[in-house]
Amino acid sequence: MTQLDFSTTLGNAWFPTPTFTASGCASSGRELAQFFDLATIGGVVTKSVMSKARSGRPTPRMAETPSGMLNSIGLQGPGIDEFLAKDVPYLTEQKARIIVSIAGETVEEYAMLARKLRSVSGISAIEVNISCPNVENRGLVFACDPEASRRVIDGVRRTIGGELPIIAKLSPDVTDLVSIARGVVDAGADALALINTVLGMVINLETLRPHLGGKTGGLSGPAIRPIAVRAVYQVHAAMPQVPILGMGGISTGRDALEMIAAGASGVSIGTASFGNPFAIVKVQDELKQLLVAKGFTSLREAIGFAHRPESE
Amino acid sequence: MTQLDFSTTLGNAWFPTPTFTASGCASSGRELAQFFDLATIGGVVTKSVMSKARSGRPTPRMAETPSGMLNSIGLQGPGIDEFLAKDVPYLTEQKARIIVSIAGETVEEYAMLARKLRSVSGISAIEVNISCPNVENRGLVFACDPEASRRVIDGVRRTIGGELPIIAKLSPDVTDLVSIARGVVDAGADALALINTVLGMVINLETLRPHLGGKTGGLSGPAIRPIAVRAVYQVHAAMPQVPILGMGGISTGRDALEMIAAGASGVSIGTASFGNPFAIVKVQDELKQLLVAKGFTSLREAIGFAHRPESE
Amino acid sequence: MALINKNAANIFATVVSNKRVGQYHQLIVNIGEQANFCKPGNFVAISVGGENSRMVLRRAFAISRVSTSTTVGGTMELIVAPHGQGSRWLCSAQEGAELDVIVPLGSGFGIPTEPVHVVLVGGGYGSAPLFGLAEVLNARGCRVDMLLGASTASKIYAPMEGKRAVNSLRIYTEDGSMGQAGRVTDPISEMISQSDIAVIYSCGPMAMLSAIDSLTRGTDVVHQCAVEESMACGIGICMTCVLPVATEDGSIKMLRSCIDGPVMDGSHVQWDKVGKAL
Amino acid sequence: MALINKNAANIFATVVSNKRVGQYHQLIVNIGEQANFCKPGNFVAISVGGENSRMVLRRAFAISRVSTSTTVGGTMELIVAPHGQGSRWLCSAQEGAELDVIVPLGSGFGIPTEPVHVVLVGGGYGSAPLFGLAEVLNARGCRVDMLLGASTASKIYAPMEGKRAVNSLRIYTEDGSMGQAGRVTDPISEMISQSDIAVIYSCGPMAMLSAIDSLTRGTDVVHQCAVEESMACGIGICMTCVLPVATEDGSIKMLRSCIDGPVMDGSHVQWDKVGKAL
Ligand SMILES: Cc1cc2nc3c(=O)[nH]c(=O)nc-3n(C[C@H](O)[C@H](O)[C@H](O)COP(=O)(O)OP(=O)(O)OC[C@H]3O[C@@H](n4cnc5c(N)ncnc54)[C@H](O)[C@@H]3O)c2cc1C
Ligand SMILES: Cc1cc2nc3c(=O)[nH]c(=O)nc-3n(C[C@H](O)[C@H](O)[C@H](O)COP(=O)(O)OP(=O)(O)OC[C@H]3O[C@@H](n4cnc5c(N)ncnc54)[C@H](O)[C@@H]3O)c2cc1C
Ligand SMILES: Cc1cc2nc3c(=O)[nH]c(=O)nc-3n(C[C@H](O)[C@H](O)[C@H](O)COP(=O)(O)O)c2cc1C
Ligand SMILES: Cc1cc2nc3c(=O)[nH]c(=O)nc-3n(C[C@H](O)[C@H](O)[C@H](O)COP(=O)(O)O)c2cc1C
Ligand code: FES
Ligand code: FES
Repeated sequence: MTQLDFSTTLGNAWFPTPTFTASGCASSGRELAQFFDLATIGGVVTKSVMSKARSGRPTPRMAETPSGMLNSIGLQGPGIDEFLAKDVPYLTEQKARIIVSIAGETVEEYAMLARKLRSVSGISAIEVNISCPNVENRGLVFACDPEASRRVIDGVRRTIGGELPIIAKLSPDVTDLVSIARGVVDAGADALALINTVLGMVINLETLRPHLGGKTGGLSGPAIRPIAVRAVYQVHAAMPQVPILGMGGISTGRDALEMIAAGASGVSIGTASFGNPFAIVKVQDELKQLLVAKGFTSLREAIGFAHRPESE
Repeated sequence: MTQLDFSTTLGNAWFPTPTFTASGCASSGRELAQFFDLATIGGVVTKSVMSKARSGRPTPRMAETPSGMLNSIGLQGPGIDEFLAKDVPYLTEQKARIIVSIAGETVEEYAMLARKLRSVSGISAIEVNISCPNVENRGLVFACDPEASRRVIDGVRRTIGGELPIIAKLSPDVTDLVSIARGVVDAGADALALINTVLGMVINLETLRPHLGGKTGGLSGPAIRPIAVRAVYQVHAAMPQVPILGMGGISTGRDALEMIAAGASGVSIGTASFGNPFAIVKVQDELKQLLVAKGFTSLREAIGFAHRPESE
Repeated sequence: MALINKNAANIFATVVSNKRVGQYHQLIVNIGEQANFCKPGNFVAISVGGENSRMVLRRAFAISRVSTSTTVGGTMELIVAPHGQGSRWLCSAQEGAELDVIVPLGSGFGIPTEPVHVVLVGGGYGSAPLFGLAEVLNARGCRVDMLLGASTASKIYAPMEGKRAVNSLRIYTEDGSMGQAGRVTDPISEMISQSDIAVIYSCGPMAMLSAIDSLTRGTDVVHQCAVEESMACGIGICMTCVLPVATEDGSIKMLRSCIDGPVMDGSHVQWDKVGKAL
Repeated sequence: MALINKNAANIFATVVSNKRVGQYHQLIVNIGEQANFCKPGNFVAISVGGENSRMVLRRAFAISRVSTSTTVGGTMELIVAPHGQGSRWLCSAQEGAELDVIVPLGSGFGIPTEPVHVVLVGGGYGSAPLFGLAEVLNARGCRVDMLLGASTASKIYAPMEGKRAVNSLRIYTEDGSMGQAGRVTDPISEMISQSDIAVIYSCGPMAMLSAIDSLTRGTDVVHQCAVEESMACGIGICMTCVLPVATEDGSIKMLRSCIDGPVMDGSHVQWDKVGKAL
């Protein structure tokens, strides 16, 4: 096997491999440690943490759909303080690289979370999940509103200072993804995470009512991969200099390569881990082999390859 | 089997059954006539016709995806004059109920198409496919722009007069589907068709370039069903009085019932016909049986059932 | 070293046999060494639909019994009800077929250290894990009474050999087609008041578990129940399978039934809050 | 009465046998009465992946030969290359398996009314439909020369019994592992100039068909080729499988290769415009 430089960067954060967990799909990391060494993957993206403990949405919280699933977890979690006291030390001890995902209901909550994270050591980057309802604006999801998205990232950027890279995680459920991406980059995001789940619904055939406790849920898994690849391609075309953490239905090395060729600098694996706890390791191994087989000497050369003219 | 009233209405058009072909997925109808009698289904929605003949997008025009497919046909077709001369007479002769789908690149093109259809007999309704690039506005898709959507429907309504029902077909690729739906209803749409395909992309692993000739394509099939059900549910919740032709990934009677419970008055079957030419007949039969098994005496009772409080 | 999912391994396991029993299928699956780690109450998570499957999630099944002394290596028994696409696919698995299994998962039933009097209550295929449990309890010298219920006879799973480890077995069907007509919960109150029952072990539909909880409330009887919630991952990473449970500090938390369960203390589960927002 | 897809039926057809031949699989499938309607050049569309498949589209395969006099009823032969998931699934189909097939579809090769001299050119599995065609032409008294090519020996499909109907057979492989080293198109120019060839029938990769077109251009030789474009439906309703073809009025139209093909007049296909916007 020829030498392959498999490393990647998101903002100023360096990672030895480009394969990450997806937020909300690896819990605190402990649960996966029985299956593989957390230090061997690119990094763990933690589930989105909020300021206070949350119990989330009522059950049922999931419905399987063709080649995908809906979830309506509703950001159940321990709150930032317990998270910092328990989860970060555990991951640090495992020598895992950590990307902390934060979520809030107000611009101020995001800034407050950033403030708490500012001085914590061992964190590689912050992923800002802006697919949350904005309580200050009729529950309209931040990520669906260019101005609100911008303000969240601006608040986090000001609070956190210049060190820690900020990855803004966007929703595909918008008319003009590129303009939202531009807005958050202008506001200080160093990288983008694309895509969060797509809003969906399943009707229960017994009750003939929405199946999920939360009625609607987020669609994930292979079903949405073409949407995710398109989103990454569109945004990379518009802003080739901005690194993208690509996700949505990745479960093989081929899927990861598609995403990287479309413009992603790294990939997160979510739903695939539910079906196969080793999914991330598998994607990582397969991707490495594929890159070598295609004659790449570094991951970097493959990023955005699909945008080059065919003649090359 | 108890007596079931399986009929439905879209605006003032009446149909004996609620199962239709989806535009662009049944060509002129002739191709399916070998498999079933076109008069036995609710109706044939013709492929979107434009003012002039069009040769469409370069090949490859399709890519299979998990539980779905992408297409980039680019509205290949004969143009309205040949369509009226050949396809409408054929379908009329078959005693099929006809919903003509029209598409244009300018507001004026839609109005012109409506003018040509106004006096044609044997047409039950017009479906206005507004998921087309608006050449007068930077190629921005009409359906993604509330104002442009409204103007198209307004133009068609004024031209066609009050008789023929107008069904506005919307794209799910928008931030606020309900506001677009409201706009076209205010402008004179009698019914809505939900959903058109979702924008997606597949990268070819050999060339590492976009697989489709048109680069991006429209995602259809079971993969998008949860998105379609959500769209129908949202719009029906906001405007329960407006009939909806629901579509997106329907391939069984159960899928159709989901859509109807979410708020659809009828369903179109697209991609499923590619895998099974009898798909519409199958959906129709299964839906009928399911409705009877659940104790409904009319389709009408089931429309929007999912919105009723659980206690009922 | 991992504490959660300890001993769980992802293996390819061969189907040794697949027999239809009433409305269920009894599958014997060779899980080799992993059989040594399985305890009554544990479950497995199985990929369904084969290579080109559109079903992306595993399906959970209780381990009915394990055997470590078979000629083919360690085996486990599953009792599978053909419910939807995934379980039907599993019911059609032929001898020799390979299954992608994660085994074992979840908590096990707590076993009393003293030879006390226990009652095992099973609803439908919920009886499956109770026979393996009965053997362990029986070996501890416990008096084991078993109550099985279902809507109809073909949904009662009660194998001959399983009965050896129980002191008594009563069957209830709602349509009266087997045993007594009625519900499996009917006799419980009387049993509690008339004897010295220390523990009730239960497995079956949530409504049954909740009913048993009402009957044991205010008594000294411990209720250990194996719950069944929709699970996307089975290993604790998705948060879909949660139940409202009272924790030590008195607060109610949404606990994951895949790793904090499926066996839970019935009196801690907040049955009236299941399916509601906290 | 339908004119398009005439005679096509959707049937469940049993796999009679599945043999590996080089890198291909030869499948014999019982299609009963439908065998009577199959003509050389027609194809079939098969559902792949089974009941829970995430593959929503059928796969197209040329009918290699049909036999209406077998003991099991009418059968058809398919030569399948394991390419991606769908064709691999088909290659793994066991004897007795049921396939969901639409048969027959598409246009057939035009058969000359006179006993003329013809050349049949096949690339890879493209040789499959040529043997059935050779039998028909041979019966008409035609002189049938066959040229088969592939990258390597294991991709040459040339069954013994198929050779009976041809007057000559030459094989070309790019790596020289069978027959002559070179391309199947190499000898064509010379053959055209040195003899009275009336028709070339071809089936194989698009690049091969296009090359033959160049060689026949300006000659009197008719070129009937079976094209291969990605097909979503196979029955004319999706417009994915189009090719730019010159029509009678001189205009170029995007014609569907599933119903206006797969057999087309090579000189009408606008090879330089394939994959481009018109
Ligand atoms: C801990 C545990 C132990 C179980 N033990 C057994 C057993 O021993 N025997 C047995 O027959 N069944 C058992 N079940 C139920 C079994 O998991 C479901 O019947 C099965 O998942 C249904 O899948 P399906 O594809 O057939 O149905 P579908 O309804 O098509 O499934 C769709 C989705 O919903 C989930 N789902 C549907 N029903 C259930 C359910 N009742 N419980 C959990 N998830 C569900 C599926 O996992 C799947 O993700 C157990 C479930 C759990 C959680
Ligand atoms: C008229 C016709 C006749 C054919 N005859 C034969 C034959 O006799 N033997 C044989 O081995 N193959 C034949 N093919 C090619 C065969 O259809 C493809 O190899 C097969 O569809 C690949 O499917 P897959 O799932 O294995 O590959 P994938 O690449 O996973 O398929 C993905 C999608 O692309 C389509 N696709 C991929 N490759 C092709 C291709 N070469 N042609 C058309 N569609 C493709 C598939 O149908 C599917 O929808 C024929 C194709 C056509 C159109
Ligand atoms: C059960 C579940 C929980 C999730 N929770 C979060 C979350 O807390 N924060 C977040 O940003 N994204 C969350 N996501 C979205 C994923 O991180 C990811 O963007 C999406 O699922 C697409 O990737 P996939 O198809 O690989 O799962 C969640 C997804 C799932 C399925
Ligand atoms: C090949 C193809 C062509 C289509 N052409 C049109 C079209 O011409 N006009 C239109 O309004 N929708 C068109 N559609 C969209 C369908 O009518 C339908 O809205 C969509 O495919 C979702 O339904 P389905 O999942 O059942 O296919 C097309 C879809 C496909 C797959
Ligand atoms: S099933 Fe995923 S956390 Fe329990
Ligand atoms: S494959 Fe659908 S039109 Fe030819």
